Amino acid sequence: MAATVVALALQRNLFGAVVLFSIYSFLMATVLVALDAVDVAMTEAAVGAGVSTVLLLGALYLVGGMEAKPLVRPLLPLVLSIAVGAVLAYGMQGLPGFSDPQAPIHVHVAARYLAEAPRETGVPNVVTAVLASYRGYDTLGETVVVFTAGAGVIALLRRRKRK
Amino acid sequence: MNCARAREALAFAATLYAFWLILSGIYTPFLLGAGLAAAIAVALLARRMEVLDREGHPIHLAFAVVTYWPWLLKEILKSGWQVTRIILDPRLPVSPTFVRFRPSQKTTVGLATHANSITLTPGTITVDAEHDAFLVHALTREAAAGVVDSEMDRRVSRLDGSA
Amino acid sequence: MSVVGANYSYWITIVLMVGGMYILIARGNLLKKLLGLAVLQSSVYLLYIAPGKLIGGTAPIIAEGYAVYSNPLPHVLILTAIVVGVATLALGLAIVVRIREAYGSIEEEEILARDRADDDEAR
Amino acid sequence: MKDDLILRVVSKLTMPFMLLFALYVQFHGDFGPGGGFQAGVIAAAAIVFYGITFGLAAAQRLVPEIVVERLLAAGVLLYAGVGLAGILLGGNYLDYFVLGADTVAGQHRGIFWVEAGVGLTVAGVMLKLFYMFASRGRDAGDA
Amino acid sequence: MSALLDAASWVLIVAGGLFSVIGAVGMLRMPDFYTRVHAASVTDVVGSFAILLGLVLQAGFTLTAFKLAVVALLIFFTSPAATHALVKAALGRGVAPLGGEAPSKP
Amino acid sequence: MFAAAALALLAALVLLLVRAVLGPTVFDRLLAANTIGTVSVVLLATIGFLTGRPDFLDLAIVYGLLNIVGTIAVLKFFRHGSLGE
Amino acid sequence: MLEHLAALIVVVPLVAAPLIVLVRSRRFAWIATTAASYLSLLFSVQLFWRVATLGPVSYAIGSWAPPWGIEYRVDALSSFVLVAVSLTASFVAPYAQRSIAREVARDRQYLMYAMYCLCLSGLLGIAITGDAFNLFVFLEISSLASYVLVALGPRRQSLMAAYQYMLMGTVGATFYVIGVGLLYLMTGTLNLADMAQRLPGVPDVRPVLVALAFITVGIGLKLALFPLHQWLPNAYAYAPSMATAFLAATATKVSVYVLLRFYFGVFDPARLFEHLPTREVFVALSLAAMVAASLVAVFEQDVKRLFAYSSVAQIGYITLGIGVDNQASLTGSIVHLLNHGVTKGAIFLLLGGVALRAGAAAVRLETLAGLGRRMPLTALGLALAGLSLVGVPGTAGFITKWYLVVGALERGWWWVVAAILASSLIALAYVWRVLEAAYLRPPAASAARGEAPAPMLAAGMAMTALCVYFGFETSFSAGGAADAAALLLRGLR
Amino acid sequence: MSLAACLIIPAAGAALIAACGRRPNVREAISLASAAATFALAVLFTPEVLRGERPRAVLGEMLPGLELVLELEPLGLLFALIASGLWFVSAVYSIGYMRGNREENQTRFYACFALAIGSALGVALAGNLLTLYLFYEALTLITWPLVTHHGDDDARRGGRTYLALLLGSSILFLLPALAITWWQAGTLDFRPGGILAGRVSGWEASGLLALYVFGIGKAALMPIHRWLPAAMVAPTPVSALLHAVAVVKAGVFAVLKVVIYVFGLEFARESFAWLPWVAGLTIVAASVVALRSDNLKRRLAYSTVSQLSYVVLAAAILTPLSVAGAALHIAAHAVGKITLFFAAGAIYTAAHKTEVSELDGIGRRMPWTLAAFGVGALSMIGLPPAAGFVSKWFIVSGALEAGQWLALGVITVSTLLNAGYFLPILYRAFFKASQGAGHGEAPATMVAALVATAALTVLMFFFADLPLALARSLR
Ligand code: NA
Ligand code: NA
Repeated sequence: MAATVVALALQRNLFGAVVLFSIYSFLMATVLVALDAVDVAMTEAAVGAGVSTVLLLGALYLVGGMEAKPLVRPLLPLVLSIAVGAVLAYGMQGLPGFSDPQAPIHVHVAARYLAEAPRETGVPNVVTAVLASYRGYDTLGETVVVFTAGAGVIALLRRRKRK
Repeated sequence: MNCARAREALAFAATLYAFWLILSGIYTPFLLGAGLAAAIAVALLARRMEVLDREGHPIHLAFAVVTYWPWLLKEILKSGWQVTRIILDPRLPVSPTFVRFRPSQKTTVGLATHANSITLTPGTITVDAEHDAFLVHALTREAAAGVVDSEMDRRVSRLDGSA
Repeated sequence: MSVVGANYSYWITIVLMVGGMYILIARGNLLKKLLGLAVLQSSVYLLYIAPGKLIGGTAPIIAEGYAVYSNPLPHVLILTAIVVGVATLALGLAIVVRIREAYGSIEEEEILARDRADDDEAR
Repeated sequence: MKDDLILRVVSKLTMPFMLLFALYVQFHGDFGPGGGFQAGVIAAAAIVFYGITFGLAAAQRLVPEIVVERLLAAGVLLYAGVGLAGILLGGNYLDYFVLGADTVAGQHRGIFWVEAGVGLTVAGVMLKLFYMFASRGRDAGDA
Repeated sequence: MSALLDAASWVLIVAGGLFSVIGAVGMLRMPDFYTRVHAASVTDVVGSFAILLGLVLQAGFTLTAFKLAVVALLIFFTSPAATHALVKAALGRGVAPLGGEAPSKP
Repeated sequence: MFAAAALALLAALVLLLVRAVLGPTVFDRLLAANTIGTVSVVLLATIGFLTGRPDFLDLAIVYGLLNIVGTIAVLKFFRHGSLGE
Repeated sequence: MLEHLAALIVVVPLVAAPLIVLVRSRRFAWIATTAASYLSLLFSVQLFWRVATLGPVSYAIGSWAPPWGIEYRVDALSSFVLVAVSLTASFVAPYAQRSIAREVARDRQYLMYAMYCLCLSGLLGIAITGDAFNLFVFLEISSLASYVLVALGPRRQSLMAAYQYMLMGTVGATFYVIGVGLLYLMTGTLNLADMAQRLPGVPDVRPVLVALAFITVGIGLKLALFPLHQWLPNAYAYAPSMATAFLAATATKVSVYVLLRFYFGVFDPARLFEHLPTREVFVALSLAAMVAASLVAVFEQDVKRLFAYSSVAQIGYITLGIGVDNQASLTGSIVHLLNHGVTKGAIFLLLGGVALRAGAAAVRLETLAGLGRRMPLTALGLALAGLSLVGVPGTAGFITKWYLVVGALERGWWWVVAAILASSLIALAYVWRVLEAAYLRPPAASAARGEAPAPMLAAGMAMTALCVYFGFETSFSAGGAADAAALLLRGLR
Repeated sequence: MSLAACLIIPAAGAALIAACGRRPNVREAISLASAAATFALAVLFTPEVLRGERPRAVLGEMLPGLELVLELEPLGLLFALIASGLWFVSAVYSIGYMRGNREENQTRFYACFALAIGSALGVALAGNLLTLYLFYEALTLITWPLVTHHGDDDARRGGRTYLALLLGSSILFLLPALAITWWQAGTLDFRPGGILAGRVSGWEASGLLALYVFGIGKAALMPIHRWLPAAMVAPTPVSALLHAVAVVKAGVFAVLKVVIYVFGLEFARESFAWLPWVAGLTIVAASVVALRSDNLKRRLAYSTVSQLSYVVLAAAILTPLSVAGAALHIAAHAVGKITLFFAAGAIYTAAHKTEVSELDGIGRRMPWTLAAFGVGALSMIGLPPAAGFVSKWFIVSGALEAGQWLALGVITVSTLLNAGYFLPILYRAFFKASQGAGHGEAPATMVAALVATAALTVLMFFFADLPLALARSLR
């Protein structure tokens, strides 16, 4: 996955970049499955390999295919990015160990979801239960985000009617 | 709506419903009903987009394929083994070739089946499929020779009634 | 495989974030920047989801025969994050398309140069 | 690509099943992976597939733009409406407990309808995005 | 489940895995795009069919088996279409094949 | 046995990824992408078996469907330079 | 119904947007937008009053008790921000009709209203939610809508401005999510109050520190904290008039609110300000913004950009109050959320009228020549609001400055006082260039006479009146801000 | 509430003037009427204040614990009487000047003038520092359109300096002074005996006073005096307003208020040793500049700079006598300087002369004007029978009482310098052969106004009781 990203960075043919991006999404989805996040994987596959690819292609058609030569001074961005990464790395040192069942995220809110959701909502897929009910408001917001993007794109790309 | 088309739509809806039942695995009244509604809705939509012709819905072939597919599987395995040997051969003995020939099928479904079958068998790919000519790319000259006036051509023709 | 994969998930998160940011900052092509942005956004996925995995656990769909489930909450959150990501991408692409129509280019340098020229003219 | 026989056949064959699969995902979100969002994307993908093989105009005849635009608004309204129904029936916003005879039935009903709202909006938006990008000519420059 | 079926599914799954890897190796080894497509079919078709068939045998006469069949059918229909479209497009865009040009229409 | 198959598929995935990164033509990448899609589908089916959860098969179907749509979209784009028409 | 106000205040504009898209009529769009804005104002004033008399309001969405469900939490601070946002909205909405009709293509106008409603809803949602992730969702709603609002501007630079805004904004939001993720991993909860309760018990403080850094930078990008402000001048300068007015008055302010909420409501403020260099960093960045951005404004020819740079400087005042961190300075910060909101709102609303009359997409200093004669009321409004930027007594800006100076004095930071005053002088310089152009330059022969259309002028002048009103009558503004500041210092935790 | 009427009448007058812009006669009638009404109101309050009462009106609470409040005390009343009285006179004068010179934007002029008077009255009546600051700034802003009245490049430059120095100094120094006072004393009210006593050390008080006296730029202490000559681009009635009626008076008035009511005389005496030096330096330096200026208005302007510092100096001497003298000097300088400016304006209107060197023999053509000029000059120098003599007398007495030899020296030197730059003008006007020809006196309203102020200057010499009574009841 990381390799894909590096290739993506180096790829100057935008079309190639789109393909790599699609591959990246597939890989990400597969990793997500390995982490038991099936709903997320399904979404990432649908979005990354499906929607994004089609969108990128549509845009690519409208903007043309090749990237100009990269900036002359790529060092500063690299240093900046790595610095941010280093900060994150520092913070991650203190996170609970992998798959530690006593980690806070496993013992607090989520534990109750797993224990009670099927009884309280009658939905065995706890992700759905949390998504649509416990945190249904987030999902409303998410729907609105999609709506906003849709309406926004209409506003930006609608052709003016011929008079 | 003419009678034949109605029957066809009904049959198609039934196919779709069977598909639903296979996927679902949960047979509560609500979901059974929902599945029925979904199947009918999709069938109606399909009619609307004129998918429901013999081209898009080759249900009449259902029984014929039962004999064809096992044969095709065997062919796939056979040529798969050949390509495998080429890949593993240190000398990589490939002799890529294009070949153009005239298929014997009359219907589009027959042509598509033939073309897809060629592509499915490793070592050959249908590059262009038209009524009067197939263009096939083969990994080796032997494979190229194998697709012209082949057993496959005869079998597919029998399948779609062209022969 | 999940053990191997997930123990390094933090590092993957970091690499994705750094890579995404780098593409975002260093590249002048507006479309490429959006790809960088998308990669940056997706770095968050593993940050949330990997720690939710329990070895020996399974997807959080309650069923007979399973006792240990991975944490569903990060899944819910990241679902939202993915959706936000694609919404941003769509909008960004629409803007890029319009930029290309207005400027005839999607290279940042060229566009800014054109804007500067406009400003000078107005002065 | 209308001229490509293979694609045409495969597309016609696949599309109805894709749509049905989308509905399956929509209705089975409670039990397995999937739900409104994924279903919406898959449904849109089916139409997109159709549009790609048979041309944008064909897709727009099948699902007209105006319908799509209404669809994406209707989904949000459905979702938000379920929330308001909660208030009207004496609960809080997005309270599903009050929607049914007992709390579990209410939850079920609530989840079903909000997922439907999500599905509608997502399918509408995704399709609309495809239409917008695909229909805009290169260098249209009409803004 | 009979031992025979079990053994058959074993063979299929392992063989499928091997075919998949070999196809991928072919993807790396083959000299040009068109020949690589053939290698990819080994992974795409032979490898995946074998594995899915093996899985079906493992599943027995269950819903899971049917779903696996659906997956297999999906690949069966879509994979050749995709491959075909790929090669056609490559040829259309003038990616030169080894071993000479495509013969023009008769 | 499933694990062995899964590992083999992973190995194939890595090799295909190399091809995707190397290119050299866009079509090579696309071919790799498409094959990666198929391998992922099978991998998902296998993982589903590995963990005993057939829910994964739905996921595999989604992969399969979107794989073809994505690939055809790309090709359509490449043939005609646009997604419409 | 009263107990549902907390939910309805966000839901009403949220529902207005899809309705507008469904109906597809410009007229309906405007009516729905105005109605939604006024309803939000009504609800927010009700909420403010309720909180002031009865104490904080907690609302469990879906009747799922926090932390399992999403909680809406209204306290002195959030209700103040709600009023500030919806107040601006209720001025911008009536203004929008003529302004949008002029600047946006006919068949897109209804979408512009929809975007505005979404943006409003998002901002209100941010201010009211008690859940870290829900906050992100509403942050994105408002952000996406505002990118579109900017991109729909009348010039081609609008597109590039929107693009850059989007890039920076999304990076900011992503950083925020990373920060929240780390906090979530350490506490297992997303509810802000619950998070605050659990944070002191975390075994390792490193992830929390990094979360702090990421949230600060992320939200800093959104609120245009110097030097993360690069997106702002272009976004404000090239957006349609009503969007500029609305965004300038609300968007960055709500982001400041988020910062306050996290600093005082989640992290341990004692630790944050005593053990970490928070104060120093904030004071330094704020002072830099106040001086540097103001200086840029002095030399700017494009009036909208001039005032956009002024916004960066004025945001410096707000963050300065956070850095000084005492009752007076925080009161100054919070009251400036409102005061700067009405001031900049008034300015950009009036400038919209000028642009409309000038028939030009850009308002340059030359465009203002002779404004005192051509559009005397507009010129007067610009003058008054400009003086509020300088902080002349009798205007809202003075109130802010007063609290900030007193706050700095209490810390004994004389140099901060000096910097505040120096920055006011620079503000005087750029405001004065505007006044000079308006009053002392003869109008161009071709320049049209006459005020902007009545609804637009009325909105602009009403907001100007607010600038003056809040300069004299401060029991709501400074009083509310002081309550909120006291709440912060007592600990939102 | 009637105190607020002192502010409302000018504001309402301004509004009416703006509304009647099309009809000049009505407009100017309103102007005169509001001036008369305001003056009458101020007069009505006089007995009350002399009785020791302090009328008070709270306008609202601007900041928690900080009200907008009006309170009338003797010093303020004195200022209010001067401002409203001279408003009337200058309104009369303006009619002639504005019409005579065919000025543009007359409506704006009259309206802003009224508002400026309103602001000045606000300063006069301010019950605490915040209110004073508010009206002080309002005065700056509302006079800016007057200063830049001509709208040309010169006006723009002058206006720039005007605004920069006045607003700048008030923001940079006065505002922090207020904030510090609030922070240390917890109040900004004017209280007899001061509010800072015992709350700040001598050093701090010294610094704070510096912030105040330099922050109150209208007091034109060097080096914050440059706005005053810069504002000479304005029409003469505006110069009168600045120099005599409202603006500089508001400055020195504010300094007096701060010294008396914020620091308190007792406390101030212990702390301020440097103020007399600065004031003295300003007096002498400004006089020297005036001496070297050929432009008449510029000479008068620098004279103002120097005269204002008399007041500051008097305040700095810090004896009851000198403070009374300071208050008196505000009044005396007001009537004297307005006479001088009126005369200068009359000369400009009638003869279009602006330079001292052009005035040879003009006294014979414009006898009334130059006679009045002479009275004003006497008052500036401090000679009887002009009001300036009385105020100087009190200041000198105070200085003697306090043993302020420095102050005595400064006053002596400056008196000589004053004589040095005023007497030659009179000499030229009356004893040199005339150059130009073909003009007589300026329009009648102008002459009437300047004769009236000259008379007032003389009257105040003979009847100094009222101002004195007010000055004495200060405490
Ligand atoms: Na093949
Ligand atoms: Na689901």
